[in-house]
Amino acid sequence: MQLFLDGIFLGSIYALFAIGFTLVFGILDRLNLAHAAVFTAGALVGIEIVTRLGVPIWLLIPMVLVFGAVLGILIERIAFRPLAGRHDAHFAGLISSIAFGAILLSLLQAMYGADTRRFPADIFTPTRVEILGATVSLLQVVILIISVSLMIVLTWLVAKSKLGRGMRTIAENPHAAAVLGLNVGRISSTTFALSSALGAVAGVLFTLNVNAASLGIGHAVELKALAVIVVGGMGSLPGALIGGLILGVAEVLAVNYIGSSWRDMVAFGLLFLILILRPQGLFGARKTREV
Amino acid sequence: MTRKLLSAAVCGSALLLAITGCSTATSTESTAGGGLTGSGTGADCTIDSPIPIAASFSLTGAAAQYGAGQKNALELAIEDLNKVGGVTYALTVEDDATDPKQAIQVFDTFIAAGASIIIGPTLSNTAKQTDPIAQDAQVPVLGVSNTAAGITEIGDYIFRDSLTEESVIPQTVKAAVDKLGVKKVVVMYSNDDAFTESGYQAFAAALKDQNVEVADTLTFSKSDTDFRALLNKAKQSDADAIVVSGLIDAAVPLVSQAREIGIDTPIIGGNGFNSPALLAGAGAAAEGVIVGAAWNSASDNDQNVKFIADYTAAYDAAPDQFSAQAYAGMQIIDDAVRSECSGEREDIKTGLGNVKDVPTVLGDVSLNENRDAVHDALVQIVQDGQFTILN
Amino acid sequence: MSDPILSVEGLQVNYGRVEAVRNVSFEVAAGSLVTLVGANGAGKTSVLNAVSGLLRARQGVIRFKGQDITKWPAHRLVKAGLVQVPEGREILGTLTVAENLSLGGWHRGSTLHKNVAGVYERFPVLFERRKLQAGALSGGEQQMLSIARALIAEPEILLLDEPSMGLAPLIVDEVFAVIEEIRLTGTTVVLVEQNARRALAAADFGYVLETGEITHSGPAHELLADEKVIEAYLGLD
Amino acid sequence: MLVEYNSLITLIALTAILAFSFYAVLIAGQLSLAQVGLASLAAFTSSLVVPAEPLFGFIPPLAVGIVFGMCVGIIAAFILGLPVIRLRGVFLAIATLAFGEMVRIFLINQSWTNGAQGMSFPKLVGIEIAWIALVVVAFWFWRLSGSRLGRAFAAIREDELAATSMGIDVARYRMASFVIAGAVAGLYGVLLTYFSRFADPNEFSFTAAVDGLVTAVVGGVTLFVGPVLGSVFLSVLPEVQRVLGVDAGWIRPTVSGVLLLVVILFLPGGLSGLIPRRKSAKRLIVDPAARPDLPDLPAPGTELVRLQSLGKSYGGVHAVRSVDLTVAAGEVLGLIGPNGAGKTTLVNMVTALTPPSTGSGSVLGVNLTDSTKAHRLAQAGVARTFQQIKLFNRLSALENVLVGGYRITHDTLLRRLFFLPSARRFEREAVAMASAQLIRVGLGDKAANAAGDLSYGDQRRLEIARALASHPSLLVLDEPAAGMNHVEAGRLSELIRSLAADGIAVLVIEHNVRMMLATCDRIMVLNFGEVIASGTPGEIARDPKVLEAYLGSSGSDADSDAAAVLAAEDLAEVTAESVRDHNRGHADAGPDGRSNESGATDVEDNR
Repeated sequence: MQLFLDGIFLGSIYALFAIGFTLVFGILDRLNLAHAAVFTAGALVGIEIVTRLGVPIWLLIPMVLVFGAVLGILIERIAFRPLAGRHDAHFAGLISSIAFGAILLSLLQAMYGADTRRFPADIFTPTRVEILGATVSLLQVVILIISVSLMIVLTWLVAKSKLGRGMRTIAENPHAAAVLGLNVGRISSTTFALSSALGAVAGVLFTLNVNAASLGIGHAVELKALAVIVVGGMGSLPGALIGGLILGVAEVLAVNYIGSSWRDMVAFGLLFLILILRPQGLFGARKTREV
Repeated sequence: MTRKLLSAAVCGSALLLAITGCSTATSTESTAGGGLTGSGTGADCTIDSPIPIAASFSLTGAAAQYGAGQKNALELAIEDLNKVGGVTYALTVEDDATDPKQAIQVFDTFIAAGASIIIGPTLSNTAKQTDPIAQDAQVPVLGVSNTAAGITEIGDYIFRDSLTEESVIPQTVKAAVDKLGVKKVVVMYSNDDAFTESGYQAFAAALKDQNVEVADTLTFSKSDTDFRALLNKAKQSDADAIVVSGLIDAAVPLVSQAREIGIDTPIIGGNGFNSPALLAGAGAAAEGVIVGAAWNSASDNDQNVKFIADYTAAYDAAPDQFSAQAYAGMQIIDDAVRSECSGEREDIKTGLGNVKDVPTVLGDVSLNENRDAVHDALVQIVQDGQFTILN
Repeated sequence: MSDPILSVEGLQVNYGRVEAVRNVSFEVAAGSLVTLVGANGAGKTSVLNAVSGLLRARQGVIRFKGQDITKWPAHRLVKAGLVQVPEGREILGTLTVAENLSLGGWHRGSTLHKNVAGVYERFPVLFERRKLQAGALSGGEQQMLSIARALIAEPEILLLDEPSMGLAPLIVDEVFAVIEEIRLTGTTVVLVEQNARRALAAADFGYVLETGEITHSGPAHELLADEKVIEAYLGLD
Repeated sequence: MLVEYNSLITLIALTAILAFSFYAVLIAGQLSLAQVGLASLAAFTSSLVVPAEPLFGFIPPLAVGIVFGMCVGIIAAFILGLPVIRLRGVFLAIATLAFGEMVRIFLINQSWTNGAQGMSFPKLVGIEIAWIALVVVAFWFWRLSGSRLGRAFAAIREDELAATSMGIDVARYRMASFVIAGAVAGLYGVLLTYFSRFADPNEFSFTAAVDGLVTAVVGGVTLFVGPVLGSVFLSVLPEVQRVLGVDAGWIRPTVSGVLLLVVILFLPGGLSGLIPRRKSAKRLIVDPAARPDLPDLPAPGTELVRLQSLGKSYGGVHAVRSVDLTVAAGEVLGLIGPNGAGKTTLVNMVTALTPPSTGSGSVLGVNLTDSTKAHRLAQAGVARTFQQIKLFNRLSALENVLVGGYRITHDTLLRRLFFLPSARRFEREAVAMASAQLIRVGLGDKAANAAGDLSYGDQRRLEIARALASHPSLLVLDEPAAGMNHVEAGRLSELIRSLAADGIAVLVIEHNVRMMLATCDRIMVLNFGEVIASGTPGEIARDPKVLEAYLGSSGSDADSDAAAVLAAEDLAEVTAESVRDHNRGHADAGPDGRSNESGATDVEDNR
């Protein structure tokens, strides 16, 4: 049971990152590799806010959400929008978002230095709870709850809200969306803003959970999150959650039964197998894209 | 058109080859002019020209957090030493961006620019690529943070003041066994980092020597931050202690999470754990962590007290072992320069070979015949939020 | 002609280095039905897309109700009452009919329900199929959906791009009947068609495009009667 | 004093070689991130075989290492390629990325590599060897770019479906580009480690792969010097900043990031886009003597296509049901019918783009089955055009037609590498053949224009020229007159007749009924997937069922002969008006291919 719960909690972190990631990937069909930098920025800026202003955690989350949203809009404006209409937009967006992420990280280093930073020890009292004979921390439970509720809220948002309808319209046919009077630019921006807001909050929660934030944390999770969104299903929000949990449990099982040195092999092996064993069409109706 | 381009490219590269081929012959001979030798010895030594000191650290990229502290400490050291008088140093610090390829270029630049000695680079694996270049060009190198095996074996120009894990860890393990009666341990280390892996090997050897049973060996990645799964597995082994070879990035979350899930046994760490960040980051969870280290922040050595005060004043952060070793490195170089009273490469090399009991922030340091540092290692235990000496 | 609701002056549109439209000027009087006819590739759609803000005009001025709208984005124009029924219908196949229709009312939150109800009344077949995925409709139904969707946006001027494309002649009749109805409600219509004969028969005024330029214009019935125009530029006989 | 840049210059060459490894896959339209994984496999395994002393006393150890490393790269790329080659785009990138990480984790866990502590290697590579290797690699890619293989890669990159229908075995060539990239990656791995004297598996990480990709993209993949330019730019950048006195630290990566962003956003073709694009290197060769000797076409009247009760259904919907059809050499067979009647599905089956669900068929002696590949049929002598024009938009008109000649031209890469005279002769032949086709369709003066820049009608003609360049026995034209005015359509009609006179069998779909009546020997009318009429143009024009299909009116009233005749007279008129309307107006939608998104073609829908 402990194993299983450990896996679930580990996976919920992956899922948290992946949900924001897959929102842009799945809906706008763009792979935003600056997402890892946003994750890091959310963590570091969150620490800064708490250290400077001493705000409590429940106030921090909305502040970081706003910060992440602003970053998302910048990413869309700077790294993606200028590429609109280019035949290699997918591919160029990959590179331009890498560049954007690199710039963001070096600016973060300029502001906060390269040292690992942490939240002040008293921001979230570690409480341990016994569930079904296993020990878990309250924070982990909170993160799991946040992941699940974000997934539900977002799924609802995409499926039912006007914004979500706009997103799906753009995903299916951006040209038709423009004809219908949808402000394609604004909806794209909003999607990026949502995605990055989630990414930034994920960074804060992640940092709270492991008590360490350095410039490299986003990078470490990024590859796993890629695995998660492929395993869970490209662009599917519930898939991102389930994929995250599967991966988390698989890794924990790998640690216990295969050997911890091969743990990361599990993530990539799983990713590789899924890609090979299931024709890419199964992940969605999306056609192949030119890269 | 393409044909022309190609022939241009071929000619261009041929030209390039010719030029570099020629210049190799005339290269690398000496440092600028002859103004680097002076008169007198030791404290009386006077050298007119400033001695060019070059340092290559990882200021950006994955190892930036170590490089930044090294640079700060080195600049502080140069400032302090230049105040003494007689000998002045001109420091150039370059960034290798945690990329060995960059470091190679940085070393080339330093060698060509006439640096008397090169300090660095930050990472051992980078050093294995850069130090041979300096060795070939007969430029002395002082590593201040390279702890992996095989660094000084690269050649007779390669020195280091950083204690290897082999020289620290056996003392740590011995102290833990003697004082705490540890009999059975779980070993954890990150297996994708040269430093921590060699630390692990030292631990494994030392544990064997002390007849300590290793119940389990677990590995993680240096970028990992969530260790709960591993720790839960470790917990099942019911060991007396957990031995960890990891960097400080891993140390803080690992220690915090171990306590969180209810592991109350001592945690024994290597050099990587020796950082004020452990106390600041893990807080109460750090209690009972045992760290074998080359440097103790709590040491009452005058130089060390002053160093910590100055560093904290200058950079608004407490120094860590990396900073201390960088500072000490410059003190050792100063000793070598003054003993020969020369800033020439050969003389510095000779001087470094004779370093014996030089007082530094690390304590009295000597360099042995293998050009490795010899000084007392300390075994510390965290008590009441402080590193205190165990042995 | 009274003050035109829409006027285009000296329009030029490029695709990369290719000039798709050169120096095109035309006017549309309020309440009229104006058609742009021409062969495939003549640049009709490019003109329409430039007007509706989907394409950037390289040169020229476009005015709608007296305002210079040349640089307005599409969504602003839709809000202002200039709505396009795109070529190829562009319905959203994975969305339901009802969802497609509500997308048409993107900028008409308050009147959306009324408008949808009105559209269902006019197109009962859409009401029947409102819960179906739009992709499952027949070609004619899809075209009706596309037009209905545009009507929900409350257009003052409706731009129709090849509404008869790919439809059987009987269905084409229905489409033209709907266009006639729309026009009777006072909505101005700009109709782009390859089916010149049908379009000219329905229109008040016509412009003939060939390779990106307007070569003929005049009252529709005159153009229709001008066999030379038809023969030389439309390839019909 | 260049000596201080000795390593820099060497590393420029090595980085460029890595970038060439990415270039090798990018030119075939693939994105692989496995390259550094392949490089590290090659590098570490080479340490197991590289001898300390020259082998047999004269083979230098490095040569052993290079050959071995390249072989490892090739084998590993091939094994990796087997499962992943059918993935596309981002999926391929992610799968190969996973492979690269798996290699890294594997090597770290091996004791013979010393894991993370890394291995030492003797220093065997210096500036000379690095640059010689780069020159060889660059030379190879330069010679590749104009060869038949290079053109095949470009065709796959631009449009796989069109490439297949040209007889290019897409799967095989994608694998070829993968394997070439593997060889270059292996070379890079070996050269790098024997230059830097030390390596640990972490050096070959995801970050390194991204760096390599960025180098290739910054340099651009339109010209073979791209990787070199990218490498120079990115390697020199830190050095320039150092010389300019930019502070070490965060500013440098910021500046580099900004510059990278600027290049990506404002130089779509990468740095090599700054080099003035060669005006299509080749001119037309009009000398008939230069054309190759071609095999004779089948004798007129030979039956080339025979379909028996061929049908296709998609999930219960019958697109085509039970069609019998024959086409003979020298004959023009027309297919007409309302939109959605199944015409395109039928020709897709004839060209093996769509496997039939029922019935049997044989085309040029090849049986149509589930496993019949379109490129096999194309190699047998079937060429086609598409309803949605599928040109290689970024290639010139002449280059498009040269790709079309794939079937009948010789592979020239090896000959080009050694500048053999036969390479020039073969190229002259190919160009002469292509020139003749371009001139035949009336595009002789537009040979150097990029296909995407041509007008709609010209694009249609270019597609026909490209199809003709393969010297086909059977030519399939899907709506060739769409977007043409009646004068142009008339010329097209003459062209089709003259092709038939040459002995080519032509199967043509067209909505311009008037033109069809004038052009075809026989016409088949399809409606709802069924043949409702078949016969000579005269018979078709009088068939009441045809009338019904087009007018959609109930047939009962048209029973009387008088009505039928009347209606038939109207037929051409009405159909010419109404039916032609569903040509999508490609040029109207813009030559950038936007209409590809808005209106999927039958072909795409069917696959």
